[in-house]
Amino acid sequence: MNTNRRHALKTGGALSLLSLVAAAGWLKPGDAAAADAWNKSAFETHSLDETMKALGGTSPVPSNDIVFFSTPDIAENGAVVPVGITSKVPQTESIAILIEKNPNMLAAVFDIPPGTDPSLTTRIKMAQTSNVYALVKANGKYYATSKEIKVTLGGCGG
Amino acid sequence: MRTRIVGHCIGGIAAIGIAASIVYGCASAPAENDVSERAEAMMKSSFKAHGQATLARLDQDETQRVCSEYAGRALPPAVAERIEKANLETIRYPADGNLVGDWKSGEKIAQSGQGFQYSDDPKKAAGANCYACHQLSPKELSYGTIGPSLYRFGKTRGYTDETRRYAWQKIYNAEAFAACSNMPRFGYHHILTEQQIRDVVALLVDPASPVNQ
Amino acid sequence: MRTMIRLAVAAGAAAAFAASIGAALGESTADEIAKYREALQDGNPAELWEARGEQMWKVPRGPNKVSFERCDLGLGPGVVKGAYAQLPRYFPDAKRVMDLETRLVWCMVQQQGMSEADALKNTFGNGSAKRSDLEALAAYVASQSQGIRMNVALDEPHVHDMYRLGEKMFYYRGGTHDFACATCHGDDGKRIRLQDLPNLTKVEGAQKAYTTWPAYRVSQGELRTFQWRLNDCFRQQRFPELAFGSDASIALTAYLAGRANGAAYAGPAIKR
Amino acid sequence: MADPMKIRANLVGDSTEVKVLMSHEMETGQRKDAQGKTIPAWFIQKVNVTHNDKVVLAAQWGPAVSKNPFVSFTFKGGARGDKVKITWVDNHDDSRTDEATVA
Repeated sequence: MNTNRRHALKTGGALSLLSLVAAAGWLKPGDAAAADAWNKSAFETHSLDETMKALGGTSPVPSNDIVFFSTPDIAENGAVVPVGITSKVPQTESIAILIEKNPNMLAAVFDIPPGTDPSLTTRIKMAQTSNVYALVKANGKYYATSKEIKVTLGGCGG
Repeated sequence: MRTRIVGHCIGGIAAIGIAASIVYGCASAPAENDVSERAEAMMKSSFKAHGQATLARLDQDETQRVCSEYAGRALPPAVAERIEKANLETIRYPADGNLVGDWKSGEKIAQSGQGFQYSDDPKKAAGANCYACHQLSPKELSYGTIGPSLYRFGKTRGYTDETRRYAWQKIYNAEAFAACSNMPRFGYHHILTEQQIRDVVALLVDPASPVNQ
Repeated sequence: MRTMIRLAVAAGAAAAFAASIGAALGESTADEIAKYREALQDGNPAELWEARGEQMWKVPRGPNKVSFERCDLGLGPGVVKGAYAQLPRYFPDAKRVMDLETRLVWCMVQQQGMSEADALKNTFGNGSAKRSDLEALAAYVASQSQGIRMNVALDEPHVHDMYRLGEKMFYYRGGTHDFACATCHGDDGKRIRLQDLPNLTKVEGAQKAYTTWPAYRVSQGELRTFQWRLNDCFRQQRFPELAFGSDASIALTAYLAGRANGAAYAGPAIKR
Repeated sequence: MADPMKIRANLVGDSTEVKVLMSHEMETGQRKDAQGKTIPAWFIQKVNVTHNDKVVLAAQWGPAVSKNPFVSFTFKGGARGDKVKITWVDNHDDSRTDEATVA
C-alpha cells in the first residue's frame, strides 16, 4: 500500500488532485474564489484513493516556470513554514499549495485576477517532513512543481 | 518597612518578609557567601511546587553545591578529584552483569525528552534526550552540540568490555569522570531504569546500532 | 515590514548562526535554517499583540476607571517611549525592583483598583479563549523601545543587588538533572537540537538574547514575554515553577538585562 | 469579535505591495485538549482583497494555513491614498473587514 502510494505520487498521482478539484467546479476562470462557497470536498481530500477515484481530468504538467522562493528546505518548526511561489506560466489564473503528508492535502488556493502578479508568500503548517506542491492553473491548464521540506524536532522538552 | 508588594503576593508566596528584608537591608557590597545564601533563600521563596516538581528539587547535594559555587570557572584539581571520586562510588551495576540491551529501544530513549518536568506525566517512562546535546545516529539531523559527537562511539573505541563498562558508568554518573559536567546523572538520580541504561549503552556500543555505521 | 534595525539584527543573527553550526552540520542545513528564520522576519504576528496592547493602554480600566496613561514605568506617568530599555529598575513607590510585567501588574492593582487575582489572570495566554492582557501590554511597551540602547541602572544599589543575586541564580545547579541556566547558556557556539544557545555569560550573547524578547513564538502561536522565557526555562530545567513576578524572576531579569546594556533593543522578535 | 488585521500597502514603482497579518486561531480540528477531547476546527475559509472595489486577490484556505496568517503579494497600479480592503470569513461564519491606505 505504502509503496504503491509513493510510486503513484511520484508519477503525478498527487497532482491529479487538482483534476479532482477542477472537476468539482472549483477554480473557474475569472471567478473570485471568495465569491464562491468554500469548497469543502477539495479541502477534505486526504487519501490518494479519493484522488484516484476522481481521476478524470488531465494531470498537471511538471513545469520549471513555477518557482518556490523564500521557502527553506528545512523548517525549524512545522507550525509555521514560510512558502513563496512565483508562476511564470503565461495567463496564470490561480496558485494552490498542497502538502503531501498532511491529514488534508490541500492547504490554500489563491485566485490571481489579471493585474495581480502571479507571485505570493504565505505560511503553512506541516505535520511532518513532506513534499509540498505548487500547483498553477493557467489558461485552463494545470502545471505543477514540488519540493521537499524537512520538518525538524526542537527544544529541550521534546 | 515595606508596604504592599504586588509581586510577593503573586502565586501565593508567603514568608517573603525574611528574604526581602535582607535584600533591601544589605544593599552595600555584601560578602560573597552572604550573596549565595540570600540567593538561595530568594529562590526558595520564589519558586512554587508544581506537580512532581516539589521545592525539594532546589535542595542541592554536595556536587551541585560545589559546582554552583565555582560558577563556570575551572575547579582546583583537588576539588575536581574529590567530586569525581565521590560520584564514582555511587555507580551501581546490574546484578546479572549484563550492561548491553537493545539499541532500537535505546534510540527511542535518546530521542525522547519527556520526564521530570512538572508538565510531564510522571507515570510515563522518562527519556534521556541524548540528541538534545549529542550527535548519535547520522540519520538524525536535529542534534545538539552541548556534548561531544558520539557518532561511531563503539567503532572508534573498540567493541570491548572496557568500552561497554565506560558507557554504563558515564550514563550512570557523568560526574565520576568530569567534575561539574553538564550531563545529567541518569543512574544516580534514577532518571533512567537499569534496563533503559542498558538500551542506551547498546545504542552506543552495539556494532549493529546506527551510531556505529 | 519592520524597521531597518530589526532586519539588520535578523540578518546578522542568521549569518552568525550559519557560521556557528556550518562546520558541524554541513553548510546546507545551517543555511536552510538561517533561510527559514530570515523568511519569518517579514510579517511578525507580534504586531497583532502590539496593536491590542496599544489600544488597551489608553482605555480606562478597572474599578477606578484609570488608564495606563497614569502608570509610571520609570520615565514619568504614561511615558512609554524608551521605558523598556531601562527596566528592571527600582521604584520607590513600591519599594521594590520591578520588571515591566511586575510594574504593569502594580499599576493595575494600585491605580486601576483591580484585585491581584484579576490582574494576574492569564499571565501567559493560550489562544483566543485565554488571552493575556499582560502579554499584549508588554509587547506594546517593549515595541516603543525599538532602536533604543539598553540602559539598566546597575549603579543603583537595589538594582545592583538584584543583579548579583541573579548572577548567583544563573549558576545554581539543582533538580533531578543537575541543570543550571549556565548548563545550556555558558558556552559559545552550542546548540540544543538545532536551536542555537546564546552564551549569556558573554555580553554579546546576553545582548542578542535579551533585546529580542518579548517575542512571537511560532511553536506556540503566542507572544511571550521575558517572564515567560524564564518560567519555561526552569520548567525544562526540571525545577519547580518560577512564580510570576517573584523576586527570583526579577533578579535573573536584572542580571540578563544589565548584561545587555549598550545594545539597541530590537524586539519584539519572531522565534521558533 | 475578532481583532483587527494589520495591513500594509506600499507603492513600489508602478505596483502596490500588500502585506497582511490576520489574528486567527486556525485550529485544525486534529488537536486534542488536556482532557483528550478534540478541539473543533476553527479556521479562515475565504479571503478577499479589493483595491478601489476591484478584486486583486481571492483565496480559499483549509486549516493548514498557519495560526495568525500572513500573506504578501503585489498588484499593478494603485496610487498613494487609495484604499485596499481585506475581508476574511471563517467556518463559524465570523468575518472581519479592514482597510489600509496605500502609502
